[in-house]
Amino acid sequence: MEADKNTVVPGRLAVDLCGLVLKNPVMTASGTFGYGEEYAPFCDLNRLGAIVVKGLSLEPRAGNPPPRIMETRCGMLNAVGLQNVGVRAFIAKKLPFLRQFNVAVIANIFGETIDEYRRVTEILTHAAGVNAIEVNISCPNVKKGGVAFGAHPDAAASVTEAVRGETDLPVIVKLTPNVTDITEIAQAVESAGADAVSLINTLTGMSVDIERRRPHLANVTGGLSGPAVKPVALRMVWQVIRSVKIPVIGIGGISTAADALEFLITGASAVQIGTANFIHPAATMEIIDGIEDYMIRHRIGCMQDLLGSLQTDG
Amino acid sequence: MEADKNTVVPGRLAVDLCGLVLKNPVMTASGTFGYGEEYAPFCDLNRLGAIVVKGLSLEPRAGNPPPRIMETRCGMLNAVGLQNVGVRAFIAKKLPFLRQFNVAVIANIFGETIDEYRRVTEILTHAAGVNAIEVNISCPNVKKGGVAFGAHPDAAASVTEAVRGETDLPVIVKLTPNVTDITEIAQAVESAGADAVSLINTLTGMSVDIERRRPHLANVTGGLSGPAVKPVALRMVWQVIRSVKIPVIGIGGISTAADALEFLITGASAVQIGTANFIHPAATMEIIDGIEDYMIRHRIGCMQDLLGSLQTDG
Amino acid sequence: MAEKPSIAIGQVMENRSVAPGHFLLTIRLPLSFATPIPGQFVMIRDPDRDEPLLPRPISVYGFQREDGHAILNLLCRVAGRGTSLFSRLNSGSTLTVLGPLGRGFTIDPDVRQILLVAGGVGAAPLAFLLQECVFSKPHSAKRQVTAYLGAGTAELLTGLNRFEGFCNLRTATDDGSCGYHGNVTEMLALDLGEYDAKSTLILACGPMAMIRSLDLLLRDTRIRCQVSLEERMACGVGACLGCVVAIKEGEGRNGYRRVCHDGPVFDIGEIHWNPPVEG
Amino acid sequence: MAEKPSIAIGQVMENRSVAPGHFLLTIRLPLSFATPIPGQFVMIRDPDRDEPLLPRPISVYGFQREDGHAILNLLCRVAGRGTSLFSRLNSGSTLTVLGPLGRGFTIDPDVRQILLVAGGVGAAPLAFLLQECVFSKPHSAKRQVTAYLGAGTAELLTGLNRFEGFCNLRTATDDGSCGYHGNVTEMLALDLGEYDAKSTLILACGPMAMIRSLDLLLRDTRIRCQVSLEERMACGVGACLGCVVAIKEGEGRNGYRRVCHDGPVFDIGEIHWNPPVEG
Ligand SMILES: Cc1cc2nc3c(=O)[nH]c(=O)nc-3n(C[C@H](O)[C@H](O)[C@H](O)COP(=O)(O)OP(=O)(O)OC[C@H]3O[C@@H](n4cnc5c(N)ncnc54)[C@H](O)[C@@H]3O)c2cc1C
Ligand SMILES: Cc1cc2nc3c(=O)[nH]c(=O)nc-3n(C[C@H](O)[C@H](O)[C@H](O)COP(=O)(O)OP(=O)(O)OC[C@H]3O[C@@H](n4cnc5c(N)ncnc54)[C@H](O)[C@@H]3O)c2cc1C
Ligand SMILES: Cc1cc2nc3c(=O)[nH]c(=O)nc-3n(C[C@H](O)[C@H](O)[C@H](O)COP(=O)(O)O)c2cc1C
Ligand SMILES: Cc1cc2nc3c(=O)[nH]c(=O)nc-3n(C[C@H](O)[C@H](O)[C@H](O)COP(=O)(O)O)c2cc1C
Ligand code: FES
Ligand code: FES
Repeated sequence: MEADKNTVVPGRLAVDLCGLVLKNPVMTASGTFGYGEEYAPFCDLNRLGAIVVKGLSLEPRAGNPPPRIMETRCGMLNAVGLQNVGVRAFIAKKLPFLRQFNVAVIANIFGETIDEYRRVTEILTHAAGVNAIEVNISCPNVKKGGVAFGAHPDAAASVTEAVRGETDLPVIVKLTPNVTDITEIAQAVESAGADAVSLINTLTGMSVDIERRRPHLANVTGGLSGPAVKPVALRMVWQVIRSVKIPVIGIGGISTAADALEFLITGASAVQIGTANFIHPAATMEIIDGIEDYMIRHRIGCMQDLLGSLQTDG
Repeated sequence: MEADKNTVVPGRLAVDLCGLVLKNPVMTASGTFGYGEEYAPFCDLNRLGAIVVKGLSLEPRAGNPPPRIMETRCGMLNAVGLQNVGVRAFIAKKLPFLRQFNVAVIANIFGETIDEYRRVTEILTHAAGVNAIEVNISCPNVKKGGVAFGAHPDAAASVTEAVRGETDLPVIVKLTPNVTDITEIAQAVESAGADAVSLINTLTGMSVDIERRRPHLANVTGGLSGPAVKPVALRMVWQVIRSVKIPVIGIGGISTAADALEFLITGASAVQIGTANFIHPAATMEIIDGIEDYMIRHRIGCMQDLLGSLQTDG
Repeated sequence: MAEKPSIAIGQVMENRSVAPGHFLLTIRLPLSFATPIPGQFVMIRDPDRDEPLLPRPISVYGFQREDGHAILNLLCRVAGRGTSLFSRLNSGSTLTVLGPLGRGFTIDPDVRQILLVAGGVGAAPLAFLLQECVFSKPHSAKRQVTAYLGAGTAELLTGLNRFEGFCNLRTATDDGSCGYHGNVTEMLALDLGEYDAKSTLILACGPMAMIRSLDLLLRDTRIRCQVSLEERMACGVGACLGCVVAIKEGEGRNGYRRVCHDGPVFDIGEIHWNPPVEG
Repeated sequence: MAEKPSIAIGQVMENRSVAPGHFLLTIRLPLSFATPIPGQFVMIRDPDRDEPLLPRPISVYGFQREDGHAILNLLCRVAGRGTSLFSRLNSGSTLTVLGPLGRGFTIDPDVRQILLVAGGVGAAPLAFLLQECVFSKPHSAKRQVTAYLGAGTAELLTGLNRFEGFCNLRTATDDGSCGYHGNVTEMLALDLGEYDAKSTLILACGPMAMIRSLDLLLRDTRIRCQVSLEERMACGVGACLGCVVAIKEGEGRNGYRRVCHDGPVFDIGEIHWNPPVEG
């Protein structure tokens, strides 16, 4: 084991996430950290709690035509369209790089049919070096006419069951915020065997170029992420924490240690950093340091004493 | 009629909103412009398309305990809790002030029961000087355990029918964005007789004071508004425009003429300015001027040629 | 009577650090900017930035007209992100200034003795009040003014120079580094018996804990007391209903009043402490 | 070989307006900042602001090491809100600089004649290439360099001084105010026959319309051509997949490649124009 910064106070930042012991609760969010290698020049990957890789499908996907991204006030829209190398190329070409580091690797997966989710899970389970599966259920369910699996409790539960049946790895289900009642979906996937839930994925948004009178994105709509969405994400995390027993991973607009602490104090067991990596490539490093500084300043000896320590009246 | 700036090119900015002819498509959003008088020192109220007043209930309401507001990145949370003077005090004490101006007055209303909506509507319909009713269905439906009327198509339709049955004034139904499918709600209120829909109300959010480890708002959660939410609002406006035939009023994060133009080009018949009034009390004046400048620069002679002129591929 | 407020474009003439975490902004405004009443405040915002998004309320600390301009002084404490960004404004930069806003202090004609009670940067509106009393209104010279200023340390007794020589002055510091060793209300308590309840008026501004203990101290006296309250604000003009405090409305009824519009100055007896206004 | 990129804190030494809507930033960086290859870019951001939130990609226009620092020059055009805010940065202000990033131009050993073709601010990476050719690599003196620079008006022919005297120079303006009256590709077309296809390399940067017409012009020749492309970026390092262009992958297959990581320099023949990359 390397004598890295985290081991100065051994385990102060350590968290146990459904059996997966992480050095600290700070992970990278899927789609915002590539396959790790892109950020290796700027971050010490060994210091991360976990790396969640870009969403993987059974076959490689080309994704949407450009323009794919647009900045909005304190946020960004993306319509990458789940471009990825496919699960087999990931295992052959990307995983060996990640295995060099002492960091948990979480494979984010998606499919257009339940069977696709099942097969991607099967392949990943047999590949050494994947520590958990994160199931993205925000993508269109082709059978249900393109509505996201994550928008309906039954569909979300079916995907979860299928993945659960295929692997012994921890299964994290990633929820979409574009729903009336996220607790309903969280409870459905908990019952279906999810070990944890992570939220939020992006909020659907849109932006128009008034000079050309066209949408900024070729896809018209895209997913909103970044600091703008943090209040919505935190509210949903708070709601879900109070409605399920499995751990909740907080995602959405986290760009500073203070942001991460809001989620942890609210009761998230870990956090994922997404758009902030683009804004500042060493964001994760500063967030890890900042959480530790806060705990020292507030004399909090371990994560258990921090997590969920929010006080509300009544 | 005064020879104000708008009449230089007569009617260039005029819009017809379900029979209500407005000087221009720029209104103030409910709860962000008081009863008009608060902003009279900073704005020429005669220049506004319409003023939508703070939400009115049958009886006065005290609202939530403070703290009620918190700034977030490019946005704000509020949990005012619908404090208001009540519909009768509005008519007696606030409406006479507004009647002095040559501006359409839209009364925003809410209730905890359908009957309350009906009675507020009845009282307003008999008071001279109200030009339309905007029905806020984002407030908790006490009968359904506090879930918003606006979260379910049937409940939304029932409220709309009740209000519709009570008045000849144009009825605008204001939709909440905290739903899986806003087009479903929009279609339900259209069928129930709404003359127009306005959207979005605030997105539910939360924020935590990490030093005190308490929510920033006494109410824990609040409504997110301001520039941060604009992409979500525009996306929903776009969806609703394509699914109903009645006019759509765009609301959410509009703070410049360019923002307003995004909604108008997408097809909103008018826009409402909310949080931007707090940021800059003369925001509405600059937005009206900016829309006119844009139309002149792009040689667009009337609103009809601008509204809905968005081009998308296929 | 308060004059009509406006939105003005101000230019920072000077931004000077006056103590750790405290800075004094001098802003040049158009001459048309209305004359503030002591206790009134302005909402300031950097128009080129998204952060802070909402303007921040700051009490008027000084105001003069000079060379065809109005000159506004603001004494500020770095409390969070917004004030921290303001503390870094360079001279020459632009600020929008909305104001003057709110209801200031009111001094009844029968008042002979004014006690100014301030905690920390709460000295700002009281310094402005003193300036107005001393310089603008010759008649008020008949009134005795005594200031009780408290702060954490001697260094943090900002604005002292605006009191020294213009009134009787008592200082208190938590660490005893200047004047009374303890908080300002305790110091006032020692003197309170010396003042004639009927002709004395206390004007106070400071942290909620100070206001609370002042309320307890005065409960059994008949001394009039006006306090300037603080609450988070969005609009500053009474439109958003964001900045309310619980106020006793008589006949056992309570209600929320807007700090920005119905205040920030309230009679201390109006405040409804239970449930506490914050925390 | 490209050196390893880093995130550096830069200080603006000078920010000079060079033409209407065009400015030249001179940024002081730590000596450890890697030496960029011509055609590479940096991502810059004001760390004190939320706007622009994402860093913006700008090509390296000049780079030297001096007095224990690295000095970076960027030539920028105000295109929108982000570049507009950058244009107002004062000297002394801080910028984060991520880079050098991407794949720059590659000059094969058999190249004898280099033609630089630029539209507007596209001159920036080519000026840096010329600087490197002329000053850093004595051997390359054997190569002829001719620059074809186009812009709207004479005034907008920014960076001209970095070409004059260092290579053959042809200019074109849309309004005819300087050099050829018309666009730069038309001007190049007139000369193209004079160059030996086998030993000539065209390096181009400019608006998509220019690249497109260059592609049409070169289609029937065998002249090699590398172009620097632009696309909206978020990360700049290949992670977000936001900045893709459609590329022919051979055997009739096409795919998206990242401008930031696989480019920004591509062989012109690789670009898949149908469906068009933008608009
Ligand atoms: C009428 C009035 C007059 C004021 N006069 C002065 C003055 O002369 N000098 C001065 O330094 N400060 C004054 N304040 C306080 C000042 O407005 C706040 O410190 C400031 O708004 C904090 O903004 P921020 O972005 O730095 O902090 P934030 O990050 O927003 O908050 C930091 C802390 O300040 C508190 N806070 C935030 N907004 C307010 C607010 N409006 N009032 C009270 N506390 C708040 C928060 O609860 C938090 O604890 C006044 C406030 C009011 C209401
Ligand atoms: C590799 C690379 C090198 C570049 N080098 C330079 C340079 O040396 N000098 C220079 O002035 N500009 C350069 N650009 C373009 C510059 O990045 C954009 O003009 C800038 O990002 C626009 O930001 P904004 O906030 O001002 O405009 P926005 O408001 O974001 O957009 C304004 C306009 O610029 C376009 N735009 C936005 N981002 C980009 C982008 N990344 N690339 C192309 N167009 C964009 C938009 O589509 C829109 O039409 C380069 C771009 C790339 C990709
Ligand atoms: C460019 C981009 C690509 C993304 N790709 C994926 C993905 O492949 N799978 C997934 O589950 N989430 C994806 N996301 C969502 C993020 O993982 C994250 O949930 C979201 O961005 C909110 O977090 P943030 O505000 O910190 O970015 C992507 C987000 C962005 C911005
Ligand atoms: C302080 C505040 C009070 C509000 N009160 C009401 C209200 O009484 N009735 C209502 O329908 N909407 C109310 N809203 C919602 C706004 O009218 C508007 O829909 C929302 O703020 C989004 O627009 P914006 O981003 O421009 O502010 C309120 C919003 C704010 C910020
Ligand atoms: S700040 Fe808006 S009502 Fe006081
Ligand atoms: S900008 Fe992120 S992949 Fe190119």
